[in-house]
Amino acid sequence: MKQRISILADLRIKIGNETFDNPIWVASGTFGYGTEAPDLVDVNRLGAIVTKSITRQPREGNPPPRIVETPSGMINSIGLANIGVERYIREMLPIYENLSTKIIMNIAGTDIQEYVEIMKMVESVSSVIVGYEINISCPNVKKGGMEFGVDCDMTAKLTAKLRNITERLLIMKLSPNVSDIVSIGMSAQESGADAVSAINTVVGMSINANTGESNIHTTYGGLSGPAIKPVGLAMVHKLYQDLSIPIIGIGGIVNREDVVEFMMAGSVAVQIGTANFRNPGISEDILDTLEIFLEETHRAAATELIGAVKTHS
Amino acid sequence: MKQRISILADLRIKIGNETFDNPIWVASGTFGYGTEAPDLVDVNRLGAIVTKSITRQPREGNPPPRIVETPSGMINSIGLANIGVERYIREMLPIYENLSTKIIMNIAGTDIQEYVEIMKMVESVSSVIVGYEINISCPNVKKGGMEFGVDCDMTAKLTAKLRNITERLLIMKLSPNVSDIVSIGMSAQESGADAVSAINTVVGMSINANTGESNIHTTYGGLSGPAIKPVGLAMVHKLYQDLSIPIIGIGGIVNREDVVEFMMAGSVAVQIGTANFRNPGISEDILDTLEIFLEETHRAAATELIGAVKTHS
Amino acid sequence: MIIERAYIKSNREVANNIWEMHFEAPQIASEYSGSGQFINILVMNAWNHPLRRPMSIASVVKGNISIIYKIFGEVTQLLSEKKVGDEAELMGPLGNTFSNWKNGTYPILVGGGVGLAPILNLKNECDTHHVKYDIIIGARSGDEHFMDHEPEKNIILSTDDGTIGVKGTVMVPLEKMAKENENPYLFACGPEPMLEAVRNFALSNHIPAQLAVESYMGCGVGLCQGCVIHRQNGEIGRHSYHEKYSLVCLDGPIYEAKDIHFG
Amino acid sequence: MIIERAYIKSNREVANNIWEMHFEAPQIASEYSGSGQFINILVMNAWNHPLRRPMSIASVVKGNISIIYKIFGEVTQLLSEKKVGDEAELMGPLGNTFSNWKNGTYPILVGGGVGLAPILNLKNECDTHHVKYDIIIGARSGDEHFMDHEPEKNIILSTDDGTIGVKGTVMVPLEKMAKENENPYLFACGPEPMLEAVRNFALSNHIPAQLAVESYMGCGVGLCQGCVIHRQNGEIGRHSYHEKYSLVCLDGPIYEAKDIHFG
Ligand SMILES: Cc1cc2nc3c(=O)[nH]c(=O)nc-3n(C[C@H](O)[C@H](O)[C@H](O)COP(=O)(O)OP(=O)(O)OC[C@H]3O[C@@H](n4cnc5c(N)ncnc54)[C@H](O)[C@@H]3O)c2cc1C
Ligand SMILES: Cc1cc2nc3c(=O)[nH]c(=O)nc-3n(C[C@H](O)[C@H](O)[C@H](O)COP(=O)(O)OP(=O)(O)OC[C@H]3O[C@@H](n4cnc5c(N)ncnc54)[C@H](O)[C@@H]3O)c2cc1C
Ligand SMILES: Cc1cc2nc3c(=O)[nH]c(=O)nc-3n(C[C@H](O)[C@H](O)[C@H](O)COP(=O)(O)O)c2cc1C
Ligand SMILES: Cc1cc2nc3c(=O)[nH]c(=O)nc-3n(C[C@H](O)[C@H](O)[C@H](O)COP(=O)(O)O)c2cc1C
Ligand code: FES
Ligand code: FES
Repeated sequence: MKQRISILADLRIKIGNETFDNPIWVASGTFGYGTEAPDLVDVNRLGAIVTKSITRQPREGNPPPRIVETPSGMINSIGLANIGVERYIREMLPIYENLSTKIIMNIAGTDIQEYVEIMKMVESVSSVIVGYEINISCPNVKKGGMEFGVDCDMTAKLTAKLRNITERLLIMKLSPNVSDIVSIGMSAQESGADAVSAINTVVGMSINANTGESNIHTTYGGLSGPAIKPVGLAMVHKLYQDLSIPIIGIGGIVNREDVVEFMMAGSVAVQIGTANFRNPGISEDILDTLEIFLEETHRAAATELIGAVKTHS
Repeated sequence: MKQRISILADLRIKIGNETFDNPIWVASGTFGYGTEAPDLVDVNRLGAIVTKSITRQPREGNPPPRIVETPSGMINSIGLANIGVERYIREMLPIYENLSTKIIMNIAGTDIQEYVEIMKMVESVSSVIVGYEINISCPNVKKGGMEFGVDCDMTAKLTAKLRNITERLLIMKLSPNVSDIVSIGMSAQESGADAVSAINTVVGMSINANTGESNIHTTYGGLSGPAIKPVGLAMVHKLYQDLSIPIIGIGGIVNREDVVEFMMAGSVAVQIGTANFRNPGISEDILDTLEIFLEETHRAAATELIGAVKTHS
Repeated sequence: MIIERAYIKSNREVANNIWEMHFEAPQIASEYSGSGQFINILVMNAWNHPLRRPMSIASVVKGNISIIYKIFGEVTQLLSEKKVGDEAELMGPLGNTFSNWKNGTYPILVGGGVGLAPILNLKNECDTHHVKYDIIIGARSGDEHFMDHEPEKNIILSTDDGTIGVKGTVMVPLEKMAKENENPYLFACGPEPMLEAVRNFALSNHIPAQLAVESYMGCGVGLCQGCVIHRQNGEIGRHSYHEKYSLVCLDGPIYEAKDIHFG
Repeated sequence: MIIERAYIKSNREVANNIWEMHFEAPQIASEYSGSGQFINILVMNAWNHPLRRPMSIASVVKGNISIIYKIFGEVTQLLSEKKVGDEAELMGPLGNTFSNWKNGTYPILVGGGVGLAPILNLKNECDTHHVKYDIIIGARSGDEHFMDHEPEKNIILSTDDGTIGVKGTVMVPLEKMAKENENPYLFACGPEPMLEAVRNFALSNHIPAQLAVESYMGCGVGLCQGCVIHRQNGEIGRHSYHEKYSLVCLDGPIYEAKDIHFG
C-alpha cells in the first residue's frame, strides 16, 4: 500500500446525488470483482470500482483464444464470463460492505426483462451498491449487448424501465460502434439516465498470418487500449457538446495526461481498463500524479478540467 | 530503384475486367498525386496508385494544425486540400500517360452533382485512368463526404448515377464510422459498384494535456495507422461474408504480415496509407517480402490468400 | 505477489534463438514456492505492447531468478537486446507448482522447445532433494539443444532430424522409459502437440502426469478472464468459477493431465 | 533526397536537456545544400510512433551530420538513450536553405531554445565565407546555454532570468544591433513567439528577415499535406499549390518574414 501524498487540490466529483472521492475509477471487466489483486492495489483509494458485467445466470464465456495483443491495444472476447447475479449477491456484496470505495455494479442482459430482473434482485437485498452501469455495448455476445447500444428506441425503453426500478445512479454504457453516438446518449438522457459512460470496446479482428487462424475464437472481439484513445476522446467530446448529464470517459487511459485529456474533452470521471492488466495498481499511481498535476497547474479542483479543452474552431 | 527479385508466385489480381500486376496499392491522400517522391520509390512497381481526393474546385484545406501522432497511429484533418479537377486533368493526366502503373482517381464531392460533374469531365478527356475510387467517407469536411457513407440510400443513389457515366472500375470507399458497414457495402454492390474499399479513417480527437488545446484545428480528425488495423480487418471480413464484389483492404498496413492478414480476411488487394509517410518506398519493400512469403509458404498465387482465414466458429 | 524492478545480471544465447536471462529479484525470489511458477515481464515503458509477457521461472538461487526464452516476436526480441545492468519490471511469482514428485513415484521429466524452463527447474529440485528421475528433452534439431545427451545419467535428448540423441519426438524414449520404471509420474512442458501426445499416452496407460500449459495471458492475476483452458471435469481450481474453463494464471499453469483438454 | 542508415558517432548532453548527436551519413551529406535544411529521423523499428521526427542540420563536416535536440517526448527521449555505434535511419536532406547572407548585407543571427541548430550552422557558414555577422542566442536560463557570452566577438547571449548575458528576450539586443549596423538582414530560428516578435520588428522597421519555422510534419516530402503554415501573399512556393497555405517541408522551412504569418 502506498502513502497518500498531501492533497491540496479537491479531487471530488459529483454525479447525481453521489459524491466520489476522486475521478479515477476502474472499468468493468478489467478489474474482476474488485477483490482479485489485493497485494498490488489499495482498492479503497479508487474513486469507484465498476464490477464485471453480471448476467441473470452464470456464464461460462467464450472458448479460448479469448484475447490477443494488437498495436498499442488488445482484442478480447471473454463473452461475459461471470458468476451470475445470485452468487454476486451472496458472495460479493458482503465483501463490498467492508470497502470504503464506491461500488458500481455493471449489468448485462439479452433482453429488457433480464436487465430488470437482475436489478430488482439487487435492489431488494442491498444498499452497498451506489449505482448501476448498464452494459448495452458488449460486442462479444450473440444476443443482446450491443443490439441495444446501436438503437435509440431500445436504449430509451431500457433506460426508462430501469429508471423506474432504482433511485441509485443509473449509468448507460455506450458503444462506439455506431454512426451517431450522440443520439443514443440523448435517448438515455431523456429516459432518465443519471450519466453515460463511453466508450466500450471497438469491434476488431486479428489474424495470425503464419497459421492463417483467427486469433480470437469468436472471430471478432473488442479492441481496447491506447490505440482507441482518440476514438474515446472524440466520442466523449461529442457527447459533451449535446448532453447535459455527466459523461464518464473510457478508452485507452494509461497515465495522468490521458485522464486530463478525457476530462478536458468533457468527462466528469474516467475509467481505467486495459492498463490494469499491465499493472493492477496503476490507478493509484495515476491518482497520485494527477494530484501533482493539479497542484503544478494551480488548479484548485479536478472539476476545473471538465470540458476545458480549447478548440480552434 | 530496386532490383526486382525473381518471381515464382503469380501476384496478379483482377477486379472487374481490369488486371493488376500485384495487390499492393497506395491509398488516397497518402501518396499525393503519385509524383512527389521519385527519389524514394519506383511507382511503376505498385499495383496501383489511388490519387489524392479531387473535388470540382481546388480546395485550400483546413488550417493548421492538421496532423498529430497518436499511439500507433495518427490523426489527420487535411480537409481535402487538392488542386481541383481542372488542374488534375491538365497537369496530372499527361504524367500518368508515361507511367506503367495503373492509376485510380479518387473523387470527393459535397453532393451527387459534384461527383457526377467531376467524373464526366475526366471521362470526356482521358483513358489513362483505369477506374475511380469514390470517397464517401471523409470525416474532415463539413458538408458531403461522410454523410454519404453512413447512409444506404445516398450510397445507392450516388453509386447508380456514377455507374451510368463510366464503364471503368467504380470502387466505393466505405467509412468505418457506421453501425453497419455491410448494409452500406450491399447498397453499393446492388447499385453497380465493381468493388468496395475499406476502411477510411476512424473519427478521433487529440488534446495537449499541458496547454489544453486541441491538437487538430477542426477538433475531430481521421485516425489511421496500425492502431486501426483490427478495425479494418473486422470490417473487411464482415464485408467478405456478405458481398460478392471484391473488397480492397485498407487500415494500418505496414508490412507483409499485415497484407497477408487483410487478404486472408477477404481483400483482393490492399492499400498502404500512413506507412508511406515513414517511408515512401515501403510498398516496394512489402511487395518484395510478400513474394518471398508466397514462395516460402508454397502458394502459387497471391489470390490463394483471399478469404483464407480459418475461423474457429 | 509483487511487482519488482529487477536488474538484469546476464543475458546470453544458449542455443539457436534460445536465450537465458538472470535477474536480481530478491522479493519475488523470497515468495517463490516451486518449479512451475512463472513471472510476468514488462520489458519497456512504451505502450505499444500493452501486455506483459509470461515466462516460466527456470531457477531461483539466492535472490536471483532465471528464465529461458525463445525469440518469437517483438517483445522477446527486445528482451534479447537487453544488456547486463539494464532493468525489467517483473510481476510474480505467479501460478501453482509441480507437485507429488517427491512422494515415492518415479518422475519422468519431459521438455520440448522452450518448455524447458520449468522442467530444468524441477530437475534441479529433484537433484536437491535426492529424488531419482529420468529427463527427456526434445527439439527439432541439434542446434536448439544446450545440454548433452547423457543416457548413462538418464538425460536423453531427442531431435526430429536425429542430429543429436534419439531421432524422433520425445514420445519414443518416453514410452520406453515409462515402461521400464515402476510408479512413473510424468511431468511435461512444451508445445501443445507434445503435451497432447503425453496426455494421451498417460491417460491410455493410466500413468499420472502433470502438464505445464501455456495460454495467452492478459494480466496473469485473474483480472481479465482471458487465459482459460478447457476443463476435463468440474473439480479443479479455487479460482476458476466456471465448470468448462480454468484460469491458467491462477489455477495453472500446472494441471493433472486428466483434468484438462486442449479443445 | 535519400534514406540512409547512419551510425551514431556521438551523443551527449551539451546543456540542460539539450543534446548534440553526430551521425556518419555520407550520402545525405553529399546532397546537402546549406543551413536551414533538415533531416527526418526514424529512431526505432516499432510502429508505436509511426512518424519520423524532423531535426535541423546543425553541421555537415566530411560526411558527418550533426543535430542539436531537446528532449520533448518519447522519441527524443529514446534518441538521447542511443549509444555510440547504434544506428538511426535518416531521410534527407530536406527543405530549403537560408539565402542572401553573403550578398553584402549584414547578417544578424538570432536563435532561441532548440532553434539553435540552423543558426549555428549558418554562423559556421558565415565564418567559412568570411562574412561578418552578429549572433544573439536566447534561453530561459543560463543552464540552457552551451556557448559563452562574448560581446567583443559579437556573440550575445540573453536569458529571461538574467543568469547569463543580457537579461530579457533576444529582442533587447536585437533591436539595438539592428540599428547599429547598416543593411541588417535578420536570420532567426526559435520558438513561435520569438519568431513572431522578430517578424513584427522586421516588418515594422522594413528590415528583411528570414525565419526558420517549424510545423507538425507527417512525411517531410510533400505526401501528406500536413505541414502547412499560413501564407501572407500568394507568391511563394513551387510546391505549395494553394494560396492560403505553404508546405513547410518542401517550400520551407526558411521563409521571408513578409511571406508568412502565424495564424
Ligand atoms: C505460463 C507461461 C509460461 C511461459 N513460459 C515461457 C518460457 O519459459 N519461455 C518462453 O520462451 N516462452 C514462454 N511462454 C511464452 C511467452 O510468453 C511468449 O513466447 C511471448 O509472450 C512472446 O512474446 P513476443 O512479443 O516475443 O511475441 P508475439 O509476437 O507477441 O507473439 C508470439 C506468440 O507468443 C504468444 N504470446 C504473445 N503474447 C502472449 C501473452 N501475453 N500471453 C501468452 N502468450 C503470449 C502467442 O502464442 C503468440 O502467438 C510462456 C507462456 C505462458 C502463458
Ligand atoms: C523543420 C523542423 C526542424 C526541427 N528541428 C529541430 C531541432 O533542430 N532540434 C529539436 O530539438 N527539435 C527540432 N524540431 C522539433 C522536433 O521535431 C520535435 O521536438 C520532436 O518531433 C519531438 O518528438 P517527441 O516524440 O520527443 O515529442 P512528442 O511528445 O511527440 O511531441 C512533443 C512536441 O513535439 C512536436 N512534434 C512531435 N512530432 C512532430 C512531428 N512529426 N513534426 C513536427 N513536430 C513534431 C510537437 O510540437 C509536439 O507537441 C524541428 C521540427 C521541424 C518541423
Ligand atoms: C478483457 C476485457 C473485458 C471486458 N469486460 C467488460 C464487461 O464485462 N462489461 C463491460 O461493460 N465492459 C467490459 N470491457 C470494456 C471495458 O470496460 C472498457 O470499456 C474498454 O476496455 C475500453 O477501455 P480501455 O481502453 O481502458 O480498456 C472489457 C474490456 C476488456 C479489455
Ligand atoms: C493524411 C491523410 C490524408 C488522407 N486523405 C484522403 C483523401 O484525400 N481521400 C481518401 O479517400 N482517403 C484519404 N485518407 C485515408 C487513407 O486513404 C486511408 O483510407 C486511411 O488512412 C487508412 O489507412 P492507413 O491506416 O494505412 O493510413 C487520408 C489519410 C491520411 C492519413
Ligand atoms: S491472465 Fe488474466 S485472468 Fe488469467
Ligand atoms: S510533412 Fe507531409 S507534406 Fe509536408
